This record gives sequence, structure tokens and C-alpha cells, in this order.
Amino acid sequence: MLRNTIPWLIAACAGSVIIAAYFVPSAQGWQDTIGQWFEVLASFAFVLGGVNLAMQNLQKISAREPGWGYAAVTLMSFLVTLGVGLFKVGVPADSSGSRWGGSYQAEGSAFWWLYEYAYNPTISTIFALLAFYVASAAFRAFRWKNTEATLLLATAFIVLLGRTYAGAVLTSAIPEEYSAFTFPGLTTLIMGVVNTAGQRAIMIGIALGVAATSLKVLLGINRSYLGSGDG
Amino acid sequence: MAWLQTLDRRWIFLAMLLAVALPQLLQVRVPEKPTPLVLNVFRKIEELPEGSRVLISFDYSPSSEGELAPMAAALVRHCCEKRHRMVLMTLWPDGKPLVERAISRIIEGEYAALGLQAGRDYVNLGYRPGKEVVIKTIATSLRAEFPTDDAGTPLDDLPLTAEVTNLQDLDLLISISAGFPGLKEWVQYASSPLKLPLAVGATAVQAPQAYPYIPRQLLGILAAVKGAAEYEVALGERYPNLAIPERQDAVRRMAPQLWAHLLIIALIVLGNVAALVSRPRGGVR
Amino acid sequence: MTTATSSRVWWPICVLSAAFLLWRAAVPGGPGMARVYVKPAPAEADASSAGWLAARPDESGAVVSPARTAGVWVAALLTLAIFSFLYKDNPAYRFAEAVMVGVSAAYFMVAGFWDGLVPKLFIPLSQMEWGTVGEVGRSLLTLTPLVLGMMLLWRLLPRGGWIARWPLAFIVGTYAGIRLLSFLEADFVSQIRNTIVPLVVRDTDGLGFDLWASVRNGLMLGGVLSCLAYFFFSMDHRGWYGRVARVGVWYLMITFGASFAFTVMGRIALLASRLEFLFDDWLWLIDPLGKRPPPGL
Amino acid sequence: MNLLCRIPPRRYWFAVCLGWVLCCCGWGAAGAQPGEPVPGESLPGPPGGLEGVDHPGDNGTAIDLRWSLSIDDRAEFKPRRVKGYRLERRALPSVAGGSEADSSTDETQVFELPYGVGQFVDRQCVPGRSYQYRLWAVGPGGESAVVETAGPVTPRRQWFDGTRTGFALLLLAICGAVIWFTERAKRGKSLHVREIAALRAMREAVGRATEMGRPCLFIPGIEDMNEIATVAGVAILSHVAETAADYQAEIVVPTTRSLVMTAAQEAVWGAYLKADRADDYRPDRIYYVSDEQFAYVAHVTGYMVREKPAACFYTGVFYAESLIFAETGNSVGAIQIAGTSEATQLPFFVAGCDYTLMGEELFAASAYLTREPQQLGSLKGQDAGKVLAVVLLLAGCLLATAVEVWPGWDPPVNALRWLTGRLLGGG
Repeated sequence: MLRNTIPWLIAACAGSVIIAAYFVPSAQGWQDTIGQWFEVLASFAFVLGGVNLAMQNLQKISAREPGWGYAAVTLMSFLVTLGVGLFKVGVPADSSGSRWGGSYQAEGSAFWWLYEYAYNPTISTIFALLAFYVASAAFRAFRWKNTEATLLLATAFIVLLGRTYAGAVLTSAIPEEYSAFTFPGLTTLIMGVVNTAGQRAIMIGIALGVAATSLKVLLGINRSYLGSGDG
Repeated sequence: MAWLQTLDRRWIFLAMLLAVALPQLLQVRVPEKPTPLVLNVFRKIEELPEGSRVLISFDYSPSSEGELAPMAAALVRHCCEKRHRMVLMTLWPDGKPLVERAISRIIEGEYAALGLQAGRDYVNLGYRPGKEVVIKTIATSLRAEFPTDDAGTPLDDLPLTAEVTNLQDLDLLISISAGFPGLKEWVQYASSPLKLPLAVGATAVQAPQAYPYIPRQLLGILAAVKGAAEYEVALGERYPNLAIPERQDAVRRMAPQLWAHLLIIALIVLGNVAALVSRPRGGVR
Repeated sequence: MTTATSSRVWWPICVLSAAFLLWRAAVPGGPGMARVYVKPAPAEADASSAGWLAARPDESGAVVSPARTAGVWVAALLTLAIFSFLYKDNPAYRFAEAVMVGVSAAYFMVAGFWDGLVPKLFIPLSQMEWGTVGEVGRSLLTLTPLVLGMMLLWRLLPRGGWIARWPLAFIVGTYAGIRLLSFLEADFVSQIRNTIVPLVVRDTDGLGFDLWASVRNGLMLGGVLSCLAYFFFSMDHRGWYGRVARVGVWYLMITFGASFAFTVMGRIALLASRLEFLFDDWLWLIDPLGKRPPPGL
Repeated sequence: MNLLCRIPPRRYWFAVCLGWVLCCCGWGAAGAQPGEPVPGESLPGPPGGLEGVDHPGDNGTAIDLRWSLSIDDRAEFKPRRVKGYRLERRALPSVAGGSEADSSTDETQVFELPYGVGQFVDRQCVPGRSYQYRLWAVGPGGESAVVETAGPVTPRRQWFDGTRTGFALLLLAICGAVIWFTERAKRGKSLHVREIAALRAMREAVGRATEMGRPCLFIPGIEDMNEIATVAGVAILSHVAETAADYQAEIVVPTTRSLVMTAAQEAVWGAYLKADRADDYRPDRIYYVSDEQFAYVAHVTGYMVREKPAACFYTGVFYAESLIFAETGNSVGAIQIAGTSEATQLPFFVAGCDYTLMGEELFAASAYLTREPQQLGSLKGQDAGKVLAVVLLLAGCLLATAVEVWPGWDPPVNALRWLTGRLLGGG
């Protein structure tokens, strides 16, 4: 009851109220209030996550699991970053002479240094790895197998060329009145007609999927996130 | 041709590295021409009367900076040239330093001679958590989310924002977006319900998602580095002082693009040649 | 490649690179790469800004900042460590991964504290009043997220972790309502409205018909309808219906091909900007933005 | 301030100074200060017919105002004879028993409006209070005569947002269909749905992992529980976990949000209970990594390369990491099944994974996997929504075509206006 039914009732009531409030002018701000609460709850969730991370790594270290040294590195960098961020280490003092008034990521602070030289470069580098994966995926996946795969391949080919100056140069011999058949022209056509149609159908479908799934949550048909095991 | 079938993908990685690194080291430049979707945005900013209020939301994190920073810079430069008054903000927690960097490098750096003043010519609202809820809230009340600017000054004390009640008091919205929350949310909660002109800069991944919103909910898209490069060229044609390499970051970045694109095209061809020659049964998937 | 040959290849490369870096960074009279120069912030700037600002090497009053120079080295080495994963998993990558996870998790906690909890919870809590009925109501509203957050953190205690389901259910329930509305409104309704186009389009002069625009509109509507047919769950993809759904799949494949190719550009831009950091800020091999005086001056 | 924007740059400083002086003097009290007339310019003509009405379907805080432009407000006149309009609002003393809010509002307020604009929505009103408006045009030659609203205007609070009627109808139709089909299914009506290959493959993938003695990796997306796709992903997780529990395969779920971790732990625990294998449940296999997308990616790819999972499931919201996961998973030889609601990422999953649930299929998956009648009923509801979409599209396009072909004929014009403006226009 307390573990399963009440949480579902909370979800059902809260969701229904939000839907009804949407149509009442004086209650239209409720969604924003919920949004604010969610922000606060998300901040609490960071604490839950941080403690979970610290516990996992402590466990690895104390059990001397393989790779426990890396767990120690994770734990150290976590604690150092948390410390300098929460205590505003190195934040330049504001007019009152205290660092507490300054921004926690003010230029020159220890937290700023970690952000600028450890956080930022590493995440952008992971992101940059994608350039390599795009190349290997292109080599591996775009094969002339059946109609569907061929369409995928041909479109990618045309758009790739159309998005560079090379495409414009290759088809520069085509006269102005047939500009729709140049690579940039074909790209615009594909993006504007076929891609738009495909995207719209996907969006309409997803909207219906979201609506049905939301309703299943509100009706209590989907309670898997509460661990009741029934889908 | 058997080697193509068993090609270690690390050779592909190496080829990609060279295709991007060499043009950068040799500093090659390739030409560029603005396309209509970019020109729509350019013309809108150009046609707004001087001193219009333009909101620019930096909805990306450092991880997309390579792709989006040049267009953010180009848009901010254009607003400076036209003396538009800028309201800057971000919906991404790690976007805050990016806004500050744009201010210190461009507004207070390159355009130091104009003497643009914080609060009068531009306002940095900073970051508020809440994602799309922030947009929804400022659509009706700017002060409900941003009672003060990033430095803590009440909006009523800033000449630029003193008369701005909500988004409807702005002349143009621009979102430079790398995902959620970003262009889709600006369309959903700002341009679509309020019928406000919205221009977006998008990463290449986001851009296809923006096309369905054209032209009703979006007036134009700058798609990835290419869009930024085209914008820089358009800017350079109108303002010759911006047609120098230091102000055309994206144009410079198009050279590695060209070679990497050609490499990928070559890889697709090679992959198919390999498949045709050895005629595998089944296939990769 | 066996470990022995691999190390025979890699050792000389590492030694050569180290020597190259040493020459570029440390040899007096060499390029002096990776150094970051700063200057004191101007006196008239408000006191809340940093004490030091980035500067060009040739500016008056510019000095090398040891912290920022070290930062560039750390950033460059972490960047290389991550790129090394492309060759194979190795200790350098595992170290970088460990640092990333630790720093970023803490980053979000700190940002959540200073940007979330402080302005959205602690400040409102400190301003609570209990005088009138309206004030009591507002104060209770302010307390709600605190209570929900505490219930969530209950999970960290050894017993009664199930209480965290309540705030979870609250969030899932309210957002089920919010998303139901926003997706139906913004995606379902507005995409249908955007797709309502005339199948026959008049010329701009209003006399004849614009064949090209009509065909485009027809292709668009046909595409949306056939893709929707593909997503239909109640009918098997057989017979005429299967053919329509197949056309839908074709549309989807073209959409995906286009999206994929469009994306390539962004991914390359990201790689280019990382390499630019290595070549420009760290190695000082190129200087596209004119950040430094040309060598020899 | 719009007025100042149009002053040539050399007069900009002067204008700013003037603006400040005006602000400081409390320029609201007696209306605006008269502009300094430029010699040789005539006064602009006044605007006409100022009308104010309550803004419909709102909380009583807005008034719609409308007027006809001054005869001098035309684009042909260069330089412009009308630089803008000033609208003055005067709050009338409220009737006895006015609330505290009344006394706190300014008695008069002036809005600066640009030229060429004939309407304005005053959104700063107090519900139930009456306001009187005055409007005049401002030009280089000075200010025009003043026009006033015929009488006081009072904004009223409404209980139903009338602009959203159309949307409410559609919402009722779609939700009604889902609920109706669900109820019908509960009563035992058999329902047929087509095959989805990816879902059949899920069980096989877990089986393969068991045979190879390697773990199954489940990624419930990188967004929080406030995304419905994550909720759908967690529902799929509970089925995969049940199969895994059944086969005694190991399942590992790294998450990027601690709320998702909480929900995933609950879901997997529930699944193990259901499979009667509660002793095998290991909560430390469902753990939080970092909220940062790419730190999470670094961890997961590192995990994949080291532990070589035999089956990888990606369901929920994905961004750039989709391709990194798909390519890394492919390089370690895992069977990969993906499903996402992010249209931008579908191409990468389609290219990189063995099976992909496209868009809406992700939300249908849990219904397929449970085969519970209620869940299948909701699928029928989704289909009803698609039928509705097709009908609306066809009707709309036919009407739009009719409007285009017979431009002078009114019925299709009105019908189209009702369809796009009322039914599909709300919200």
C-alpha cells in the first residue's frame, strides 16, 4: 500500500491536476512551480548520485578490486572538486572583502581552473571522438544491399557532397534554371521535402507514444519505475 | 581486395586524423557562398531598426563550442555593428562561462571602441536552472526567472531591461542550440505561442529537426560550421572590417570539413567496392 | 601486433615526442610554447571580477601565469590520453576517465548547490513568513520541495528506502501530465497544422499553376501519410498496405541518410577544434587568431 | 525606448540623456513630457478609434487595445512623420473594498509603442480594476491630438481558457481513445498487433549473453525521469531484467541521473522478485556515474571495451553518444538493440545497431513485451490517434486545395480557417 498504491495515487493526482490546470487561466503558472520544485529535487538528486559514486569507489578501493587505483583517482578528483567548489576556494574577494559573494566559478578560482583545464577539455575530446566513429560507421554501414540501405547510402552521399564547396563545384556546369539538380539544390530538396515529411511523421508518432505512455503512468498501468514488476 | 574486408578500423581513424589535422596545420582556406536560410537571419538582423532588443540564448556547453562558438560570435558581432541591444542568457548550466567569454572577447574586446555598457547596451542574465520552464516563465514574466542580471543588479535598475516585461517586448529571439533545452523548446514555448520571430543556430545534429518549423515558427537556421561560415561571408560582404581571417573563424574551419567530407565519401565508396568484390552473404547488419 | 613489437615501435615515438616538447617549451630562446600570459585587471573594473585577465605576450605588464600554463599542459595531456583510446584501452585513458567522472559529478553537485539549492530553496526558506493565511500557504509551498528532497535522500539510510518512491512518483506523474500536453500541442497539433498545404498551388501571378510547388507539397503529404502508415500497429505490413508502409520506410531511410550526413559536419568541427587547441594553445604551431606576435619579433 | 532607437546615431547620446531626465522626473504622472518640436515640421495627425476590450480566456490581467493608424503613419513618408505612439493608462479608483494590490499599482503608466502598430496587449492589469486609456502619435514635429477609449475597460478573470478549446477537444479525443481501448481490452476483447523484429530479438540477445557468460548492458538513456522516453525505457528494462533473472544472466545498468538509478533499481528489483530470484539481485550493478553526458560516455565505453558485454540495450533519450555507444558495442561484438525518441539520433542507431525501435515503437515496446491486454489496448489508442491525424491532414489539405483552386468561394475558406485557427490553432 505505502510502497506501491500511494505512490501511484500521487502520480495520478499530480498529473491529472496539471492537465486540468492547463485549461484554467489562473492555474497556468502551476507548471512553472512544478518546474522549480523539480530543479530543487534534481539538486538533491545530485547529492544522492554523488554519495552513490563515492560509496561505489570506496567499496572498490577497500575490496582491492582490479583497477581500484582508478577508483581512488575518481574519488580524489570528486572530493577535491567538491571541496573547492563548495568552499569557493580562490574566488576573488568582492567589494566587501569576502569571497562568499563572488560566483563559485569566477575566473581565477580553483573551481574555474578545474572547469577550464580538466572538465572542459576532456568532455570536448570525448565528443570529438565522434568524428572518428562517424568515419568508421560510414565505411561499415552504408552498403548497397537492398532498396532501403541504398536509399540511406545515396542520400548520405548527396547531402555530404551538397554540404561542402566540392558539391557546388562538381555540379557548377548545370545551368541556373536547373539549379534544383545541383548537389546543394538536391540537398535543399531532400531536407525541405523528404526529411521534413519523415521528421513530421516521426514527431507525430512520438507525440502519440508520449501521450499513451503518460496516460499509462496516470492510470497505473505502467508502474515499473515503482518496482511493481508489471510492465 | 581482401584487405578492405578485414581493414582494421584504426586505419580509418588515422586517415580521419590526417584529413582534419593537415589542412589545419597548412592553414588552407576554401571559398563559401551564403544560402537562403542563412540570409534570412542575416537580413532580419540587418533590417531591424538600430537599437532593437535582441535576445541571444547560448544553449550549449563547452562540448559543442567548436561548432557553435563561431556563429555565436558572428551573431554578436552583427548585433554590435548594428548597435542592437543584446539580452544574453543560457539554459545550460555550463553555458555561463561561454556567455561571459562572448562578452569579454567581443563586446568589450573587439568592440571596445563603441563603449558598449553593461545594462544599457547589453545585459547578461546568466543561467537559471529549469530548462524549458525558464522559457515558459519568461514568456510571461522575465522577472519571475531573472529578478536580477548575472551580477545581481535588479532588472529595473538596468536601462535595457527596465521596460522589458517579458519576451514579447523583444524584437528578435536567437537560440544557439546544441540539444535539449534548445531550439525545439524555444519554438514550442516562445516563437510558436507568442508568434515572435525566432532564428536559431544549431549543431549539425539539431539542424534537420529544425527544418519542419520553417517558415512559420522559425525564420532561419544557421546549421553548424557551414552555416556560421556562410554568415561570416555575408557579414564580411556588408562590413568589410569583418572580412579578415581573425573574424572568420568558421570560414577557416571549413577546410578540414571539406577534406574530411571527401574522406568519408571515399570510405563509403571503398566500403561498397569491398562488399561488391567479395560478395558477402548476409552483410553487416 | 604483439606487446613486444608494439613497445619497440612506441618507445622511440614517445622519446622523440618528449624531446620535441621539451625543445618547444623549455629551451631558452625556443618558441616557449603553452605559456599563458596574464595581466592585472584594470583598477576601474569592479572588484567582483578576477584579479588577473588573459593577455597577449607582447602586452605591457603581461607575465606568465604558472597556474594557467600548467592548466594548458594538463588539458593537452588529458586530451591526448583520451585520443589514445582510439588505438586501444590503456592506463592513460583509464586515468583520464577516472578524473572526468570524479570532476564532473562534483561539478554538477556544486552547480546544483550554488545555482539550484541556494537561490531556489535556501533563500526562499529564509524569507518564509507565517503571519496571514496567504503567507502560510506560500511557506508550505516553499517547504514542499524540501520535504520531497529529504524523502529522496532517505534512500541513503539503511532502512525505509522505499519512501524515495514518493517523490519519484510525484515527478513522474507531474511530468507525465506536462509532457502529455506539450507533446500533443507542439508536436502533434502543430506538425499537423504545418503539413496542411494546398496540393495545387497557383502561380504568383494567380493565373496558371505552379507545377513544381504542387509536386513538392504532394510529395510532402504523401510522405507524412505513408510514414504514419508504417507506424500503425494494428495492421500487418502485407498487400497494398505493406506497399504503402514500404514507401514510408523509404522516406524514413532518406530522412536518416540526410540526418547522418548533416551530422558529419558537426563532428568534424569538434575534432578540428580539439586539434586546434593542441596545435595553437599548446604546441604553438599555428596562430590563426593572431593571439601571439609572429615569431622572430 | 523604441522611440529612441530610431533617432539617428549622432543624436543618440542626447536622446539617452533626455530619457534619463524624463525617468528621473517621474514622467508618468502627467503623461509624457511634450517632445521638442523641430522647426518646420507639422504635427502628426492623431490615431483613430481607440478601443479596449478584456483579453479573452486569461487570468484577468490583460486588456486588448486596438486603433487605426495616424494618417501620417505611412512608409512612403521619408523621413517618417510618425516616430511612434504613446499610450497612457490611468487606473481608476477602485470601488469600495479594493484589495491591497490596488493601492500598490501605479496610478498612471505610459507605454512607448513603435510606428506602424495598431494594437497592443496591456498585460500589467489588476483583475477587476477599471482602466482608462489615452493614445497619441509622436513625430519630429511634436505630438498629435489625444484619443481616448470610450469608457473605462475592466479586465475579468475567466475560468476556462477559451483559446484552448480546440486543443481540449483533440486531447479528449486522443486520451478518450486510449482509455476506451484499454477498458475494452480489460473486458477480454482480443487485439491483434503487427510484429516488431527488435522486440523479438531482445530475449535472444539475453539468451546469447547467458550462453557466452558475459553481462548484458542496459542504458536507460541520458535524460532524467521527467522525460517520458526514460519512463518507457525503464519499463523495457524491467522486462529485460526479468528475462535476465530467468536465465541467470548478469545485467549492468550505469545511469547518468540518480533519479533514474533509483527507478531502475526499483524496476530491476521488482523484476527479480517476479522471476523468483530475489537472492540474485545486486543493487550495486545499477549505479550512478555522472550527470555529465561525456563523462558518462567515457565510463560506459571503457566498461564495454574491458568487460565486453554480449548484449547492449539502449532505450530512452540519447544525444551524441548514440554513435559512440553503437560503434564501441559493435567493435566488441555485442548484439545491440536500440530505441529512442530522439529523431536526430535514429540514423546512428539504424546504422550502428542490429535492431532499432524507431520513435513511436519505443513507447509501444512495453505493451508488446508484456502482452497484457490493457497495454495492448493503449496501442490501439495510439493507432486511433494516427487515424485522427490522417483524417485531419487529408481534410485540411483538401480544403487548402479548394481554397487555392476556387479563390472566391467562401465555404472552404471558412472551414479551413476553423480547422487551422480554432481546432489546431489553440495553445
